Amino acid sequence: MITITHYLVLSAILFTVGVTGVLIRRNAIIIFMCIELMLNAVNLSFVACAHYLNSMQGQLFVFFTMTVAAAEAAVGLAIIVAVFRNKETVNIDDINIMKW
Amino acid sequence: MLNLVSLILLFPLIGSAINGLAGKRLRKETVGYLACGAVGLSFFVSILVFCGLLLLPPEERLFEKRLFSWIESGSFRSLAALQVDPLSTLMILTVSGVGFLIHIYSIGYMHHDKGYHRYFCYLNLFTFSMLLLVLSNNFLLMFIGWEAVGLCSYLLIGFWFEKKSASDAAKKAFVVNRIGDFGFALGIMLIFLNFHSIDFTEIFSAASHGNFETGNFAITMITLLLFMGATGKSAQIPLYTWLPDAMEGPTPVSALIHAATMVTAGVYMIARCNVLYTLSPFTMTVVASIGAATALFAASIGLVQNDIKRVLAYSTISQLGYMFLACGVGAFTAGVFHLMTHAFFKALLFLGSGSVIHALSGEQDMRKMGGLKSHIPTTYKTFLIGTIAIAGIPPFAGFFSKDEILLEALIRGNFIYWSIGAIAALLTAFYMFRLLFITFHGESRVDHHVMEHIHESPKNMTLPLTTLAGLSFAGGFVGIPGASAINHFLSPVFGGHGHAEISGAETAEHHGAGLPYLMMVISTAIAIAGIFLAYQMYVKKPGLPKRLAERFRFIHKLLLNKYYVDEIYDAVFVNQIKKISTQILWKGVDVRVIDGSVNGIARLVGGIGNIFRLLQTGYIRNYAFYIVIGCIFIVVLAVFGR
Amino acid sequence: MTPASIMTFNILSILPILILSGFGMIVLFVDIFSSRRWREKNLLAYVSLLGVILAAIFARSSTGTTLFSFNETFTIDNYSLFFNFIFLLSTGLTILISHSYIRREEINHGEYYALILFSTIGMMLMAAGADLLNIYIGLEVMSVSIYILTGFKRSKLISNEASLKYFLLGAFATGFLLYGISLIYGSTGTINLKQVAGFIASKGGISDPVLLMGMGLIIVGLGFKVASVPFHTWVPDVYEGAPTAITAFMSVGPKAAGFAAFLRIFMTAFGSTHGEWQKIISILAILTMTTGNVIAIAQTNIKRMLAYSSIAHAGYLLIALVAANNIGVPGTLFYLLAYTFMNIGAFAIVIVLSRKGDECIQINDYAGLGFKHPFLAIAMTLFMLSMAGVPPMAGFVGKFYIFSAAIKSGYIGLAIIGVINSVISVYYYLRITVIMYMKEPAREFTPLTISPLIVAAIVISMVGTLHLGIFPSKVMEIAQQATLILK
Amino acid sequence: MPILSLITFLPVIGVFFILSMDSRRGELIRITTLLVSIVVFVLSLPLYFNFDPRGHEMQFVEKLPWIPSFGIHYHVGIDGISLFLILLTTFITPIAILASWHITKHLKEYMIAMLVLETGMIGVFISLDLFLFYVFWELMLIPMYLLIGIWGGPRRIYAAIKFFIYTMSGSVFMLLAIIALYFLNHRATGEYTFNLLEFYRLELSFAVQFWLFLAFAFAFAIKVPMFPFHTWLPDAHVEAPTAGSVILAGVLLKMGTYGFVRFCLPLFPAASHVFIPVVSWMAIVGIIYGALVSMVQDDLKKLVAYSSVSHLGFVMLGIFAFNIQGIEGGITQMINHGLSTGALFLVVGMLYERRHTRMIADFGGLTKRMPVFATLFLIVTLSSIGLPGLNGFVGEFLILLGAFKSRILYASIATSGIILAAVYMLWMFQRVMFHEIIHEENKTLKDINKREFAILLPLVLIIFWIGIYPNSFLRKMDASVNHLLKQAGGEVQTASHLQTQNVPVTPQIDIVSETETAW
Amino acid sequence: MSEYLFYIVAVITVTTAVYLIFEKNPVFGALYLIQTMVSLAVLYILLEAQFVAAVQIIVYAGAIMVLFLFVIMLLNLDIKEEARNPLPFQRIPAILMGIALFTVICIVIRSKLLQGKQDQYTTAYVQSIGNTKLIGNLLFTDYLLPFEITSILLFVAAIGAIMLAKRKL
Repeated sequence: MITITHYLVLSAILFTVGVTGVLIRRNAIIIFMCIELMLNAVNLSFVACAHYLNSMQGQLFVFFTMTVAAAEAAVGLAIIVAVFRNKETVNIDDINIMKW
Repeated sequence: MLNLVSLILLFPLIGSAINGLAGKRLRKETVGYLACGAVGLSFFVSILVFCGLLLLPPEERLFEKRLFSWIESGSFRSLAALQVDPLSTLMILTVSGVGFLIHIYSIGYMHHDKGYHRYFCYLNLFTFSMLLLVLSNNFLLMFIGWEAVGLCSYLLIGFWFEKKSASDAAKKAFVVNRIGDFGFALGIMLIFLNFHSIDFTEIFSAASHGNFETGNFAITMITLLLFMGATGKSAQIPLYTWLPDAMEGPTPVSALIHAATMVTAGVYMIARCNVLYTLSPFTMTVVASIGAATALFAASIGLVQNDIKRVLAYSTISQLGYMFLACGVGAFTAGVFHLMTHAFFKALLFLGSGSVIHALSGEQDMRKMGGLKSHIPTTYKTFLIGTIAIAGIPPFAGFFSKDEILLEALIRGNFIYWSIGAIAALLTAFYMFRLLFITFHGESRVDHHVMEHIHESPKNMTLPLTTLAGLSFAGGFVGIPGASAINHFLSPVFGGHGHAEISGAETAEHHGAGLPYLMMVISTAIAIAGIFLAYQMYVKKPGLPKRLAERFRFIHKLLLNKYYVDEIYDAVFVNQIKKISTQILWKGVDVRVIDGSVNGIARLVGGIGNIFRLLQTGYIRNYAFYIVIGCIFIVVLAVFGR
Repeated sequence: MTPASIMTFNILSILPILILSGFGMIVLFVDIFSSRRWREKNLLAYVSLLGVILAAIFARSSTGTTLFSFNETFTIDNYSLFFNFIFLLSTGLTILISHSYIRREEINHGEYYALILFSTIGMMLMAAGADLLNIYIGLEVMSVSIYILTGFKRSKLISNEASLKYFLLGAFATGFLLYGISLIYGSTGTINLKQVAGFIASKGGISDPVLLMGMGLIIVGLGFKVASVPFHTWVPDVYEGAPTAITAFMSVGPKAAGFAAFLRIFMTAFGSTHGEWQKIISILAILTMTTGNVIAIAQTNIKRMLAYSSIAHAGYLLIALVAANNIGVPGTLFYLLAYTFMNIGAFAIVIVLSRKGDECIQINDYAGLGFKHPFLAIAMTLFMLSMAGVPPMAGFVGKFYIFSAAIKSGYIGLAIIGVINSVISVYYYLRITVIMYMKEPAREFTPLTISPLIVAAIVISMVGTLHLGIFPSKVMEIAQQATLILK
Repeated sequence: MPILSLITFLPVIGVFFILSMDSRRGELIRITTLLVSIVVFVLSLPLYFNFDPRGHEMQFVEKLPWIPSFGIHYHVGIDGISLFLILLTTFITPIAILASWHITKHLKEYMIAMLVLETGMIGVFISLDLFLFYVFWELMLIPMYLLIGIWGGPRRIYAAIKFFIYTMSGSVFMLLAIIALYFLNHRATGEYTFNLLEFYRLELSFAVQFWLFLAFAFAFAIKVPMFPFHTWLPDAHVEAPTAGSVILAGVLLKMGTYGFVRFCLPLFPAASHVFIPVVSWMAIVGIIYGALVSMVQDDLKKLVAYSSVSHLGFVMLGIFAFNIQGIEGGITQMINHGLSTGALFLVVGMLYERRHTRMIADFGGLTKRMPVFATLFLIVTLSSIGLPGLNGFVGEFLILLGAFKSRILYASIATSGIILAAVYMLWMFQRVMFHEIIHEENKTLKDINKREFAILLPLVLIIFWIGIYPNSFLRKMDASVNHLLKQAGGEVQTASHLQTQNVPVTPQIDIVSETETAW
Repeated sequence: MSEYLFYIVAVITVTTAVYLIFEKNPVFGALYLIQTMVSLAVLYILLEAQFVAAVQIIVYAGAIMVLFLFVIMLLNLDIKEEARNPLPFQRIPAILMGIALFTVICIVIRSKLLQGKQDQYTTAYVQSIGNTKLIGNLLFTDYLLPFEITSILLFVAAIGAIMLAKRKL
């Protein structure tokens, strides 16, 4: 029997992998993809909870999350493009004029 | 007539105020006459008051004049009120009288000085302060006068402020006096704590009505503290050092300080508090011992000094020691009596020396004098009278008072007091005549330039001299043993104690009636011995002192340098305190420790800020890392932190 | 709730949002169709200001009522109205200070104003949302607009960088927030705040670790928005890189919105389990205040300094959240309002004094300003002292309320750390005045061209700062009324 | 007539006048400012004459709601204690303004700062609402800070910041304590108020008193300044312009001592009693330490500044004697210190204007060139020394008497301060005014002019007045001081039982009951 | 049956996710992510969320990831990350952090879940009406406001993309 815990653990694994990816990667686009991975993990958790709670709100939330993710993707990629235009790189380690 | 008493204070005050505020615009003569007139009027009123007091029966000779309430706070009350009784009357007569003469003398002496009006302003203020001191009816008001004379001495000693030595001396006088005042102030507070009042009459009546047993600790502390004040003002060991330095002021000022005002304040105060002092035998012993020690100590220094005024200064200290000795053995009348006679002849001597200095265009070193006898005869004659008086040759004033003190010291005290007193008397006679001989006799060692200008002083200077000479001669007769007018007069103040005759009569039974007369002879002999010795050394064999000095070089040097007391004080107190203040307190505690730690904290915060800002690396990955750490921290705390 | 449940809908409740979105579009249209000359004459600014004012008027008209719309997912009550007012105020002031700035920086596009208006909509949704979904969507609308605005000077690398940093970290933190929401949902079966509260009440407190973890993750997500340590790291960089007017906007609007959501969630949903989160928040508060203040001392760039100062202020506000009593919660509202005035005022002056390309934003550039431009200097002094908490300025009263709240609830240690921090903060706020008044100018001031709009913004800020400082009573009463709803 | 509000806010009205003036018309600005301050002074005189010395109640009370939701009122009034401090303020301010005649740099701003400062200072002394008090307390910080920082000497910035941060760090703790009192009062009476008079009625547990006393005392001790917190003072004084120093010494320092009298003693009597030894020893150390350090200074202003530390030590000693003599002496000494130290700073300022140096070594022999100045300087010096017959003595003596009554040891040690006072003051006077003139520059010095004379003369007259007839001051404060003593637990002896109580090592404060936490 | 499916899909999901974070080439990274998303869609179907699963494929895997790929291509980024790493110390701690976070989450979700109110949308009920219809119902009643607001969000995103990425304005 697959319980909610299974799904949640899977979601946790995905979330953690996403977080770790953000921490160790240097390519802005990949980092962004890792963030998308985190969002997906959250979505899984929502849907799973909704299923086991016999509730609809979770699925709705996922719908909105996806919409937001789409909007964010557009803006985020635009930002990355803008950075690339000026700096010719998407390596975030090269993007630190401002510090301290 | 007694109601006029406030005028005594008012005149000098007004004189001082006018001279101080407007003196610059007044003519010199006006300034002088104004000042003299003020003190003269004051003297005149004093006489009236004196007469008024005499008209009253002896028991009722106590009059209070309340002016206004000065400081009131809770149960504490200090009136501005004047008290007229025999003791204060005697004092105001002496002060205003001698002061008046000194004022007159000053007109001539200070004629050429630029600060003429300033001088007279101070002089009047000085007289005022001293009169206030003796007329006040409570301790706090007395303290005003007490400090005010200190201030005036400061102003006058430092009159020639451009001389560093003068201003140093002035400061020293004030500061040393302040040390005494410290004791005095504490004494007043202790009095208030024990008597709940600071009025003389209330305190003394409480004390004399047996509320305090003899030897009471509080009373002992009070009297000791008050005595501390007295040692400052009256230049006793260990606070005498300011007095010799005070010679930096104009000579009439020295006369004023030494004779009529200031230094006598201590004696007056102890006499005033005789009721308290008699309640504390321990203090009495202290007073007598210090008095005796000072008398001897100062006299020994006086032996070798070369500055004419300095010799006189040490002689003053020594004589004051006598007065304290008298008070210390309980012979207050004798002390006050000596105070009065001393005022006469010391004023005379100082004014005389002033006259000499005036004649020699400011020279004070005796080694550059000599043979002045013929050049300034009036000065010489009067000076001679003064010297004889202080040496204690009958029937001059000094004899009676000093003799009485020695007698009392023996009767009421012990042989040691007497012998110290006697030795001091011997030394006094010696050094005074040494002074006289070196200055007026022998060969002239005066500079040529100076010699040309030698002249006898003007009339207004010699007149006070002669008057004082007269007083020095005759002043002692008020206290002839056996028929002492002064004893009678002062008896209401000193009551059962301090009255020479009663106690004298008692002791006479023990020692036989002839004792007083025997003592007179002995003291005369001592004086004459001193004079003889001086004559031998300074007139007959002028080389002898030098040889002696070489022979006893150590002692001579010690005496010449005044036992190095000033140097010791400097080394032990003054320099150390300055050093500690600068190095440890200011640069150490203040700058290093406190400011250092405060600035250190500020720097620390700034430093932490500078270190922590480095965490802000600019790398997104770092930032994300912080977020994850924070997240784990929060989650752990939220879930497991309960 | 049946699927066919009748929708409760009140047009009045979303009128301000409608107006703002409408004006957002209008601005874009005007931008397209107006001539260059009109644009030069502030037309866009006026249009958007009109929108803000209209929105404010309609928001004002619904005070005192409590409207639940969309089946209680959205509430217009005094609380959200108060915040709406703060948002509209900050938006209005931002528009006033923006005009001359964006013209100078050559980014004078209609989109700029439209985005500001849209982000205001997001904030309003955050303050009014009665369930986590609304709050989340509001947060995203606000954030996405501001990500764009931050990078608006797209030819400037510094602006790109700020935008990228803000975006990546913001999305990252939102991930945590979402995860938190999902856990709360999983644990309680609802995303409605009232129902969460009901769930907790029915269990007699939180014992469920999942719920606690959800709560913790929400603290992370919102902590990021309000710039609480250790989620603050984006603040200095983004503030520095963003267009100054947007920095001003960012430092007040989203922060206020963050706190609005924070308060709404923690008072309504977790209000009864105060003990579970006060320890966390108080640690965050201490860290936030101290880090902000201490690092601010070491700054030389005024925008960066104000960024750290803004972190520190978030720390003070968190104290009030910890105290969570009838002084602290309205105190937070009051403080945010005061902070809006003083912070936008300060940034307005930074804008006035800076040159094209954000030059002259080093603190030392202000040397000698005091007597060269007395009005600006006095205004700046006023704002700085207000932020330092010196009476009779608004900042003082705000701090007073916050410390009162802390003491009232017994958090004396927190209050003490708070005041020590405010002493530390005095140092760097004073430094501005020191440099303005007591240092000789390093170079000649080139004459400034000051547009009347920005002067109006400064004057409004000054009046607001002083008025709230001297007569705080009225506003505080309103704030107290407003927060009653959270109980 | 709301006379207190009038004198408090008249300077602010003056500020608006000045704001409207052209900053180039210096003379007009100066005269306007002076006139405003003189009017304020004249208006403050009725306070003295109409003050009823029989009652201890607050007089001239005005009370208006200000922040009603918090129970904060605009509540002002005076008693015999604050009366004189207000008069001192209104008296010193015109003098300080007159002493700033030479200011040309940013004159307008300077005068505005002076007037705002006056409002702040008066406000502190009249406030009966603790919130209001705190507002004024901080308000006067700003203009003073600007005065030091803008018109000060070379290290002015350091000094100004130090001044501000020192004071601020003390006062924030006071703010917390005020808030705590507010809630304690609410718990006791159910009423939300910041009314000081209400707080007086509170009966606080010892532990609470202990901590609140500490918080208040910390703020005030910095302001006084008492010994280890004093180091801001020399810097502030040295760098401040003359008028700044005058006001700083004349009024601002009094706020610390006033605070002790007005707040610490009556609000926390038990704690105050327990702290007697601590405060007294701090005061005594301050007296001796200030004097010793003052002695070795070579900068005139620094010397006077350290002497303030010493003098204020006396005031604190008197206040903590807990008897009428001590406290009346303390209050008198506050005024005295304001007058004489203020005057000393004026004097130093006059020298500085002439020579542009304050180093003692640069002077010497000035009496010859400036006799009138010398006389006034001497009087002021003597007043500072505490010569009987001048004002300083009355205060010092009463303080010492009071201290002596309660603790003989303290008074005895403290009394030695009067010796040191004579040493450092006279030595300074000697080095500046006496000796021969060795510096060429000093040979051409001019004696003081009419304006300077007009500055010093009123001070000197009052110095004499207080010295000779102090009762005109003491009588007015009797009732208030007696009442204060009653509140503060009377003479120190009555407190002996407090010390035998078991004082917890770190008393716990309990302001909040658990039920209060949730809302 | 669904159990095995779950495990298979779960393994695929995790594997592709881990590949994503260690893949040097962003193009392959994107492809891995798409695979993850598709796997998730399978799980959604297992969870009877057909609508979400569809949207997951269409929007996420279809639209968003294509956008990613498009940008990667546009910027010509299919190159390896540079070897230079200015923060070499962060790698290990980051992975440790990830493990720690995972541990914490796992500990937490081992506790009793689903204590909340069971709603009415049981499988039977949902199937009787239809998943999509129910969602639509809710979207246009309770969640109308957020739904409308998302339109603003998307509008904003459009403006943003143009503002930031357009070569010339």
